Amino acid sequence: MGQIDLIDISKSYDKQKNVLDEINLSIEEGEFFVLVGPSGSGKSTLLRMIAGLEDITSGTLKISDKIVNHLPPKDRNLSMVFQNYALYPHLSVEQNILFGLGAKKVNKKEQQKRLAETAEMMGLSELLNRKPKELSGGQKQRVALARSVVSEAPLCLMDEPLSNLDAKLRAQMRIEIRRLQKRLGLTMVYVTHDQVEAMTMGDRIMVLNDGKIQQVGKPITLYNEPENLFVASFIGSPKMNMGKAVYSMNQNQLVIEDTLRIAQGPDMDDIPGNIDLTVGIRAEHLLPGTAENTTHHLEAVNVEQLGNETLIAFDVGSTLWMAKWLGQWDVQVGEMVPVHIDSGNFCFFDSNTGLLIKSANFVKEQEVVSI
Amino acid sequence: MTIPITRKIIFYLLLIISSMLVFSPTLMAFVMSFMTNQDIMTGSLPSSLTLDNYVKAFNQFPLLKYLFNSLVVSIVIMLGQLILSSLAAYAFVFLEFKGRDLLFYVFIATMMVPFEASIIPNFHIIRDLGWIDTYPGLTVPFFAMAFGTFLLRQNFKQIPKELREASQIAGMGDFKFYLTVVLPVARTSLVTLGVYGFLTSWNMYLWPLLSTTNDSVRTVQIGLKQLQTQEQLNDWGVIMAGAIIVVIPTLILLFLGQSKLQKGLTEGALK
Amino acid sequence: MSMHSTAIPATAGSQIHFDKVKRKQRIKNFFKGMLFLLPSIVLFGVFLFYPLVRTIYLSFFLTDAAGNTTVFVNWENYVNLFSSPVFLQSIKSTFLFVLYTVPVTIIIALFLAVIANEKLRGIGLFRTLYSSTMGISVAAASVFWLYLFHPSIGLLNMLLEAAGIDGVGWLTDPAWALIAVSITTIWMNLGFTFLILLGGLQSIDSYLYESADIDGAGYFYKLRRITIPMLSPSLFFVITVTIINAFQTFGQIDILTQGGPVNATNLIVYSIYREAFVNYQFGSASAQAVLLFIIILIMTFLQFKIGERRVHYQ
Amino acid sequence: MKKIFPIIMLGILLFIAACGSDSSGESTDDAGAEGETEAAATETASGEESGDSNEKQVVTFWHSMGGAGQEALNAIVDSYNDSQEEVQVNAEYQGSYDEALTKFNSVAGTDSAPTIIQTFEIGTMSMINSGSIVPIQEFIDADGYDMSGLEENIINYYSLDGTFYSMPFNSSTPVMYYNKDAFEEAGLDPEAPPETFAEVEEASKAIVESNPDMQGFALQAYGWLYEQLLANQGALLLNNDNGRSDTPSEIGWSEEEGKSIFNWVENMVNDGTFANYGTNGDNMLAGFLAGDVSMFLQSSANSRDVIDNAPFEVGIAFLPHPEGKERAGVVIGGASLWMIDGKPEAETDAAWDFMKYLQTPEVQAEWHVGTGYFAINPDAYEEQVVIDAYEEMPQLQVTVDQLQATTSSYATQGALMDMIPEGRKIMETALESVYNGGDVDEAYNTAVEQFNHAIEQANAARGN
Repeated sequence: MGQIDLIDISKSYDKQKNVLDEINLSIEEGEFFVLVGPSGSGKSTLLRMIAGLEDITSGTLKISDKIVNHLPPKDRNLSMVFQNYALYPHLSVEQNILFGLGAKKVNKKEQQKRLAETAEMMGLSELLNRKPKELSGGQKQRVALARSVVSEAPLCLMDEPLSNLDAKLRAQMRIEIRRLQKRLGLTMVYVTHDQVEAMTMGDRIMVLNDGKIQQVGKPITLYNEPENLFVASFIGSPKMNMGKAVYSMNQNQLVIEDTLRIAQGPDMDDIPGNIDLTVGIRAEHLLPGTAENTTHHLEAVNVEQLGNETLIAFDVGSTLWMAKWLGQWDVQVGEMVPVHIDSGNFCFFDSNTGLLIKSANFVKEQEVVSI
Repeated sequence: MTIPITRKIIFYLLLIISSMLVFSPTLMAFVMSFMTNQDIMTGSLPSSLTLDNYVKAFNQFPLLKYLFNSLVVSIVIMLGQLILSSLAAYAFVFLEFKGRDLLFYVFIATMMVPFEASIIPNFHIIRDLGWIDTYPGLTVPFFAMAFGTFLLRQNFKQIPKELREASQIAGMGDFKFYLTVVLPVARTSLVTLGVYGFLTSWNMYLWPLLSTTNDSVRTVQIGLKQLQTQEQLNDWGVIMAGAIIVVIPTLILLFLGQSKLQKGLTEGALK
Repeated sequence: MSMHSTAIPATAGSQIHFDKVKRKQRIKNFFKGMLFLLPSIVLFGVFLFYPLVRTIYLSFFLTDAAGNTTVFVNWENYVNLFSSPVFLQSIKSTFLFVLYTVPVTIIIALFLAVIANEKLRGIGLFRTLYSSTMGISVAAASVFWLYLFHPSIGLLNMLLEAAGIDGVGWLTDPAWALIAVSITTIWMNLGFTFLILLGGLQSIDSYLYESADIDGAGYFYKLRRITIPMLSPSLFFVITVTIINAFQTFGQIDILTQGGPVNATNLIVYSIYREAFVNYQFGSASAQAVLLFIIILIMTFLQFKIGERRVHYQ
Repeated sequence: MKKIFPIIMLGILLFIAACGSDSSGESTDDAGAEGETEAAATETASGEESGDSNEKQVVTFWHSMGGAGQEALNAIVDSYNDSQEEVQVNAEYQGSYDEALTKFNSVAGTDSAPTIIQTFEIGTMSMINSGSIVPIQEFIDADGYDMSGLEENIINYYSLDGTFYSMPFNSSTPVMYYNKDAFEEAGLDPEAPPETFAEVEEASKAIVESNPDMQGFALQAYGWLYEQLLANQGALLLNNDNGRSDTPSEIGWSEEEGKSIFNWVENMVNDGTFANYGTNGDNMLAGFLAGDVSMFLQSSANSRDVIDNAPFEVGIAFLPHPEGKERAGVVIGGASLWMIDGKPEAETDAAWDFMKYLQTPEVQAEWHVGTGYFAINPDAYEEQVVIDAYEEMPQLQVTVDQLQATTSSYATQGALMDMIPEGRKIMETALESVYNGGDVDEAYNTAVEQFNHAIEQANAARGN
């Protein structure tokens, strides 16, 4: 139970432009699947279509190999957690948790049993008689989760459940949700606009923009091998440094943003020279230059000390590039800083189509560390 | 924020003067209801205060019965309006179906039809239903209420859509959701509409007169009308006593429900 | 209410089938919506639309005293209305009445709301007093004012005379009667209008005023630049409601002036009442009712068209 | 909270269902009622059960008497109910005559219709046309009741083509009230009140001269008074003998007759001796009592009230008439009682018994003295209460004298047509416009035009 298949799913309102365009996707049983994208990308709509809260304009939706396009939400055997928690303000925590069981006419004894278990698991046992307005944000969040857990539905949908919490609490809840999902073996479809959340929580991530799938894959794949410019700039923080690049054939150089000149290395052999290119490099690959390997001097325009890391913004043509260096670096604004840029760390994109031409070599050299 | 003392004084002056102006007609009626006709006619200050006017008003008709009828009629209309308006508002907010918006505008348009303009056809309907001199005749025509539907619709719109969706996922039907979630959550606006509905029905005057022929279900406003004469000299003291009797229950209700009423009306008017 | 649909095996999912299900769903939704609206629709139908249709029908006929149609006269009732100085006068009076009552009611209520919005001790009492007129029925309020306007023993004329001014024929002088009725109406409407405007004021965020205070704005500057614009949704609402009410004024006319003197206060609704109840001209009364309905509809429409543009919704 | 709503819902539904099917169910739960409970309870179980000998026969009597009139009426009805065992009369107020008539027209023929309805004199033609009434003549004939004992001038109004349609009840005529004290002060003879229009004008001037705070004369803008002033000149209101020989097709007065009243008023307005109280009779009365005006015309029904409340000597005089015209007398005003068709015989018989009771000298004497309305039965004037009252207030006699001095003619018999209420309003508007300085010719001509148009409309509505 719990596998979801989306086949050519589209959504349009009033026969106008598609909000979602031919989505094909399979979500495995027991998987933590994250839908991520900027606001308006259609990710919530997709989730709500799975829930049965939105009509499917065309395409087929299967849950556990059954076509469910026509089924009302209650017959899809799923639970859902909403961004604003959707707690009933006039009901106590206990009544809120048992709301769905009451509606499904689960017998009282069973209700109490499940309530006790869930409340225990979520740490809500002390709060059962409170009203939602007497709860803190995190507590509300837990009640919403408890409501989902208590339903024992194998499929759980979450629509930006953490966006109303402060940063610290959010980090904590991420772990809790993740743990819960594993423990209960739930199939989770999780919507967020926060790529950090996506990266840290998802077994797999789908990046959605403008109603179209940008990329589906494991978080690390998306990070290392973004299939297009959108994914490249969307995933990762700070975002990938980008620049327009031009090949100067005769000089065997790559000119980025008219300022950075990089000697052609063996990595660039298979890059076609006759198209507009965009290159991208992760902040952690813009390395500090040592006496031996300094390739460029760049002007620092901003420095952020994070404690264990230092973020330095460099002026590169019309854009700013960020470098993330481990440790505390004493860099003054306006200083020309020596950096080391390895052309092997560049991702190459076709500026016109936005598609990846070649990902960074780095990935191939250093396999993801597995313990 | 602290208010400077001079400004405070100015505001108190303004408040007191305007409250005297606004309240003086009521106050005057109250005083007159204890005055003798002689004093009123000669325009003098009350030389003596008497309860005679009240005694007279109560003796002339079964005023207690009228008050009871008014209470029944107003409560029934109020409940009827609450139920019908909230059902309709629910449909306009939470249900999606073809022609919903058009229907809503039709509802709103009914606010424009003055009741007096269609009072005679309405009377004929009541007659044909055999509802003359009955509580249904006095109440049912007012159950459907565009203003109430409008007010509650504005209010229901504030209820997060997610509540509805959560209950859909939980498998709760519309009617049950309406009963167990929407009504309790929208309590304030229901109270508001209730007070408003009660006040307006209590104050109805032409319809109760027309749709009744005897005292069995008559309301207190008719009593007030009966105190005024057609061909003889008005007994102002008794009339004012009658008016005060009519007004007191609604004033009490208003005083008690004023803050809630204001809150609910604001929500209806603002959003 | 539940729909026991069995899940369809994956292989059988044809598009046509879904359309059918969807259509069924839509029909079901429609009926569900109708079910909720049914009580209202039925009652509106019986007590509002049917009478309205009947009114339109009657407006093309002459009737006997019992209201039965006798002669079909086509548009004659309407033609007669437009050539009747009495009816034209009553349209004029109605518009004048709206013009007198609506702005004044709102200005006074706004003033009361503004002063009652201060955080002062005992303000609750003042709010209650200001809203009190809402609890006073048309019949009672009219009786109060009938006495106040009394030419010989009325309080108003006694006060005027005490001040050495000649008394005014409040309800007998055509120049004054409409104003007198307007005063009564304004007083009656004050409570309701006040409550709504006060509520509107209270829902304005105080940080707006605080930031204006920092900018050094004066009391009246804040009133003009913050209060009024932020209040515009409430104002819009009360304007709409008072206009509609003004067009439908009946009770106070019936008790105070009965349309006189010289038809000065013969507002349309009262004119309809008189035509039907006194003259037994149900046809002509119906024609007036139809015209009134059209006028109110146009006014409201215009108001929404013009007004909505000026309203700042939050 | 969540439990309450379904219960309330259910309650409402049951309530509607219960009330809808059995409309008489409510009267049992009128816990708050006092005194009148049993009347109301028995009332709802109307006519149908008349066969039951233990039950009193219920007669429903619709009236439009508010205030003091209602008090007097209730007293009479109570005394009738106490006087015998068989009949229970329930007197029920129905709003103004207009409202009562509208209501009656709508319920005529249904169970809600009353047994007896009181209707004003100008509703006579509508009632005859309605077809829902039984002429009183039928009961007179069947019962052998002798009508000759009743006041002739009153009877005249309510019979048409020799058929007597309704039983007169509260009848009145207009008289001129004047302030004797003020007359004396102004050097006028309080025992010789002005008789003609010109004399009234002169007296008014004298009053104002002696007391600038007092106006001379007030004429309420009241169509009825205009009709009376016409009749007093011997003029008809409607053609075809005031509608008594054929359906009227236009007004019956001449321009000279009609305009004389307007001119008279205009003179006083110009003199500054006229007090304008508009259409409000109550205000005029109060003005008179407060000493703001010295003379006014009003129904004799007010005489009792006025005399009782006035802090000065009140004089009552005949209605004035223009110079060069004989005083023709007055038309009876007020209202009469109609028997409604389609009721069980026992019920109408009981109603007839009640009507006869109302005409007895004792009751009429009570009524006359209690209200100032006429006694329909002149024998009432011989009753001790009346004699005593006259002794105390000789002015009351004048109203009766005036009626009895009236010469019987079509003019004083009164006009019959169903558009008279509308006509009255037209004349009131015209009068008011003159009070407020409007041009007489214009006001008069507009009024006549509208009046004729109203007649035309009324005829057209009947398909003529």
